[in-house]
Amino acid sequence: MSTAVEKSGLGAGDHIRMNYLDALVEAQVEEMERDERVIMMGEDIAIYGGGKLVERFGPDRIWSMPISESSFTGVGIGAAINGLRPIVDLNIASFMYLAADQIINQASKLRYMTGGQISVPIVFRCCMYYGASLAAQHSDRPYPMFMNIPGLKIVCPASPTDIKGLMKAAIRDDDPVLVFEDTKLWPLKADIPTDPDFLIPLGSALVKRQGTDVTLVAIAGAMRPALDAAQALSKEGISVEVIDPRTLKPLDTATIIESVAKTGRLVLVENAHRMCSVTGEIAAIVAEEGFEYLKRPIQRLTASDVHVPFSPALEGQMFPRKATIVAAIKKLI
Amino acid sequence: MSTAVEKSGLGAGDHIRMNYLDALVEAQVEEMERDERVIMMGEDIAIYGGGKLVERFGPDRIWSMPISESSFTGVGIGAAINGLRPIVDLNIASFMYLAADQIINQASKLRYMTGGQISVPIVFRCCMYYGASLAAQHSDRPYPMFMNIPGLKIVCPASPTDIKGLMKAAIRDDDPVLVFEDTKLWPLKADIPTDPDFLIPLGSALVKRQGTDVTLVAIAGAMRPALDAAQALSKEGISVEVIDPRTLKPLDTATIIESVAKTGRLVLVENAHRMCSVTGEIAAIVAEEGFEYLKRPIQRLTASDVHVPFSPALEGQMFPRKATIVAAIKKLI
Amino acid sequence: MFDSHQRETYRRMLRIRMFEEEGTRLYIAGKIPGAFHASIGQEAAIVGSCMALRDDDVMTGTHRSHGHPIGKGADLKALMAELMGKQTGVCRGRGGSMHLADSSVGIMGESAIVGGGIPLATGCALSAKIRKIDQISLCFFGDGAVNQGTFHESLNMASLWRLPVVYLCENNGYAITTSIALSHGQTSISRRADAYGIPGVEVCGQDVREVYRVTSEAVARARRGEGPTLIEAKTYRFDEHQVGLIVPGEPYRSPDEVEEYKLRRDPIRLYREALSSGGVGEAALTELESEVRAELAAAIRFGEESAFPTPDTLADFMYSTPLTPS
Amino acid sequence: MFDSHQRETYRRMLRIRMFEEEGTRLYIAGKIPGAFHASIGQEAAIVGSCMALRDDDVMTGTHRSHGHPIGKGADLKALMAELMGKQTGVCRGRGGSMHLADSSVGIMGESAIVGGGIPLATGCALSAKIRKIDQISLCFFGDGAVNQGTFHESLNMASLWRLPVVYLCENNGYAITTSIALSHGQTSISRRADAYGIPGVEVCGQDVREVYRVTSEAVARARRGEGPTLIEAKTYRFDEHQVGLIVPGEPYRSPDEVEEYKLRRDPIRLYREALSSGGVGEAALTELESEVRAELAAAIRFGEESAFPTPDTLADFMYSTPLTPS
Ligand SMILES: Cc1ncc(C[n+]2csc(CCOP(=O)(O)OP(=O)(O)O)c2C)c(N)n1
Ligand SMILES: Cc1ncc(C[n+]2csc(CCOP(=O)(O)OP(=O)(O)O)c2C)c(N)n1
Ligand SMILES: [Mg+2]
Ligand SMILES: [Mg+2]
Repeated sequence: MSTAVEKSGLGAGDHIRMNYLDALVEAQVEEMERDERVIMMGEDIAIYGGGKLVERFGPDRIWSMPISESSFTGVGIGAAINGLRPIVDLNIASFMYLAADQIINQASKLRYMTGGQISVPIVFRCCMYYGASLAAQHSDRPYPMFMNIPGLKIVCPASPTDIKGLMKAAIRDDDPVLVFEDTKLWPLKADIPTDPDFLIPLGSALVKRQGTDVTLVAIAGAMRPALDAAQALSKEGISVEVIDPRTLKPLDTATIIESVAKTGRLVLVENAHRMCSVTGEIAAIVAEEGFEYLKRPIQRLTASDVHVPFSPALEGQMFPRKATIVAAIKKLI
Repeated sequence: MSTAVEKSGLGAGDHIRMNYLDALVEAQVEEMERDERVIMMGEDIAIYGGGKLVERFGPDRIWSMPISESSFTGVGIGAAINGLRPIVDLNIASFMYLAADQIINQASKLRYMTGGQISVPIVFRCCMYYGASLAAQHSDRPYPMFMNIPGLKIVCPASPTDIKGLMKAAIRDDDPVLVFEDTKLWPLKADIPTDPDFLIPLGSALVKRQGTDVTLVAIAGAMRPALDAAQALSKEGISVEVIDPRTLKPLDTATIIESVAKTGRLVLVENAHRMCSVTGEIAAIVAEEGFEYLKRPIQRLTASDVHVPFSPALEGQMFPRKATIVAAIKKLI
Repeated sequence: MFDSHQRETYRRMLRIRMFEEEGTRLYIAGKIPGAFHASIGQEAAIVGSCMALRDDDVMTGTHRSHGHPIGKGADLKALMAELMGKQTGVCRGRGGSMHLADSSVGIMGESAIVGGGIPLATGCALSAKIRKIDQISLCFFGDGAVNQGTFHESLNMASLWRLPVVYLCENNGYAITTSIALSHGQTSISRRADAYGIPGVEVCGQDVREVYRVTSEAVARARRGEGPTLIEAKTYRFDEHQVGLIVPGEPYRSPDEVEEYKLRRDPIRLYREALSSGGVGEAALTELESEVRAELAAAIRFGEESAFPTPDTLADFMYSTPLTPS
Repeated sequence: MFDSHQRETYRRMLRIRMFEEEGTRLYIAGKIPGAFHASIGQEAAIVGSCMALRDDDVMTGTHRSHGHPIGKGADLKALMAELMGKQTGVCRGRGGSMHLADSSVGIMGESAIVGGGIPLATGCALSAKIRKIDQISLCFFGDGAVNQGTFHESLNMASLWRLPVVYLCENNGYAITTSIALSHGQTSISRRADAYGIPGVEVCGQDVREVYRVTSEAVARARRGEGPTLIEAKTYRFDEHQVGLIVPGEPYRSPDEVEEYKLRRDPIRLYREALSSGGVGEAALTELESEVRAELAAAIRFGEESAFPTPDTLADFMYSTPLTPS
């Protein structure tokens, strides 16, 4: 198996068109190529997820796991503290709770508890598979829960370029990193850099669109309706600055506050539940550190505080849409 | 075994002096007495936690569990959906992560996923055992993580009276309720009502102290330094209104916003980590719904975003203290 | 000749088969959203064990969730409407294909979290013991679920307290694409019972009479207060893990193996043949078959004619009483 | 007569015993904060198995965390300073009594989450296999931890991939106050190995030579690539679960049972007697004993003279490089 970049014959400095999911896989392949300590673990991964990676890297680097999330997460952590750099694919984010103890009590704490003797270079990958009528036990967006845990880093990118650059940075990082993919974004295409050393440093937000009237921060799958809303509003003469934090922990609050200093208005959008969400955290930070800039109340748009229902007639209702974002912004103008 | 209330010979309408831990046990005993469907489950519970409850209620109602947090939580849920009302004692809050899947994927979702066919009347009890040099794997304050989950209710009381009234309400509630005890409060004494039907409805905050200059919201173990700070400031002529949300989910935001409408200033204190904490959520709500009342930035005081260290020389540093609260309030005046 | 037990056994197997055949068709036609996991091929394991229960016994199941409620006796109309996401669905459109609970016939939830239902069934049994009622819990799970910690933890508790629960593993040989040999250090599931000091029984899951016999013994044992049994029913799923699932690369199971099962080990055909050779006439069998077919048609009509839930009901059933908006 | 293996075995057992006796004293005197779980009585199980390892083999342990690093050969000074919460502690005062890791001698973390270290040891072994080095992982855990899902899940993976790991259960009969009989549906732990298709061995955990022999075999087997072994070392803790723990009500274990172990089954006394009858002279033994005593005195002095970490270092070691303040 050769990757899209290899097939293209392109070199460093070039770009290639690729969707979000392929960009993620490409990042993994490049890093596995670069560093033989990188291995992958996950259920059915020799067949799914890993693509045809077994052919390329051999069975010693692509491990199909029994359905034992708690322990295979721990096995990954054990391998990480003993010389490897595993990517543990937890598949659907709703299964992360099974691995929560190992992620929190072991991965996030071992370095600190051992006074730095042990380092845990591991990536936990999972996808947020909502909007597909899979109902409550398969549709969670649980990244806010892990924000409260010191020792973890959390990445939640919204574009093919970002997922490639951030996944590569996550794999090279010496701390545990949780990478949340939003499956709504899998088909999204973009021109991504082919440079094998293209990295996006963890903790830097991206201004996706410049604007002067309102700052709009959107996370993961909420980015598309946010950009659509900004586009629509620009036709009405409202100039929206759109920011993607990309990394949630550490969070690049400076970029957000700087924008609010300019616009004086802040709207936050995400598809996770409302209470103790990331948009709540950003609102709190701005209400503390950027209060003087605020001309109007901060507005948050999130999923309703309801589990994801099976019926498409209901599920469609629960996430912020372009229209709700437009309305929220107009309220502030 | 007879309870303190029984021994006292007091009736409804009277009060008795009791500490926080005893008030919690009293609440359990009263509810077990009232409703034979209430059972208790936990490790070593026949000896600890349950007090001498086995003698009183027999081994069929007090179950000592093997060290299998994930499944005994699920066994509790199974019993709840099949006619009982278990209190599952998870012991130290750091062990909750092992039970996270069952709490989130089963307890919080079953009613919704079954369209209301199944009801899950269960209480998960755990204690937050920080400040005692037990180090990172025993000292978590993880209530903020569970705030993001629809279907759960969360209680985190700061006084003996409140833990009694809220625990009783939790046991009588038909939804899963997480009760977080702060062990710093265990020795705290107060006069609590002996009325066996004394309940505090879930979702009502308490104004602990009236004031006009600043609203100070404090959670659980942060309440004592908060009250001390308010007391100290009153001597300097600064009038602090102190509010205890008591229930975190549902959160009584009206009481908080009403207070901010009067004071125009808000300081929030808790001992959980900072990111996506409850104080962050409250700040976000006020920055959205009470913005017009705010004269000054919202201030948050939380634990440092660091795991709890073993050494008392370090652990003492990481939680908000009276002095830090006083300083934060003075910054706003 | 065709006694009521046989009739009901055959009826339930047919119901599952036809429900899933029709469901697959509707799914492909886009009338059923989400994911669809068929139990076709596994009907004998399901029905054989459910028939050993009383109506007031309880059960938990899995993501492969259509067969279990039908096997336990649920009405097809509300199940089909649920698959279509309608308000008349058994779960009011909130649960869908992976969560076809029906508490009216003792189905206490199907867990799409693999292994998640094992402690629930165990807890139901604990409740029966505490309440001193002679109710049994039947716990379905797959071979893949055996590797979850909950299997281990729950069986230990059930053994320790001699709970009235029957653990029924539908061992269809695969978890999605992963065979037992690639995921289980020791490939016999029934052999694991000894670790907990409880009986472990292996049975041919394609033979509904054998499954019934073995489960009846386990149920009787449990009702006598002698505790749990682990039953491994060796079975096979005829379709892919999920309807429409594309498995890239080399096949993970040989087409010959699949053919062999479909042709020679189809549990419904096997039971039909047994009934025939036991003297049940062709007419009686075809009559029952048309009855079920008609029942299915009515269920589909019911589903199609039902309305979707309205947006304003999104939060219904979240809490016992609605929360004050926060 | 007193060969270097015997000498080192005895030395390590003495080190554990004296470290914990002194530690208990210091704990009661308020010089050690937090909780203190002594392994007194369990030294043979720990040292016998650790002696079967090479220095470059790795290990994970439990909340009862002093014996394991000492058994593996860690230096006492940094351990004692850690117990006192000092900056010179092996974990810089961040870990404390339940977390005495020392990566310089292959201790990859002690888990105060019961059962939490079992997958870690398994993962260390997976890494050795992948990196094709002949390193063994030794995994300590208690009888209580056997009931955690991680025990089941991890042993399955180790069996499946024939990982070079030795699972050593220190079965001291109790988890805090809960006896095996009250928590395990089937009370033999070694018997559970068969569920995973691996060897299970029961050994007297008070006999350091037996533990050494059995573990050496398991280690040799693992090094030959033949996979894991589960060893159940039957042992006993002489003290309460935690120093100073008050157990209300009826005693959960009989005072006679405790006395019997202390008087007749003390692993250190048993080994000393064996050495004596094997011809090791009293002088050699007492010399070693004073050596260890002196080592302890030095360790305590080191701990007491060391400084506490300063408040400004609170966040040190949280991340590989400090996060930008957020
Ligand atoms: C905890 C968890 N992990 C992974 C999955 C994804 N998943 C769904 S079904 C399945 C295979 C289950 O295999 P088995 O238990 O044998 O049941 P079968 O599908 O064969 O009926 C997996 C891995 C899941 N739903 N839950
Ligand atoms: C996950 C978890 N649950 C509960 C506890 C509390 N706890 C600490 S030690 C212990 C008993 C452990 O028993 P065992 O495994 O036999 O080890 P021993 O203490 O006998 O050495 C318990 C329940 C814990 N630390 N972690
Ligand atoms: Mg299967
Ligand atoms: Mg023990």
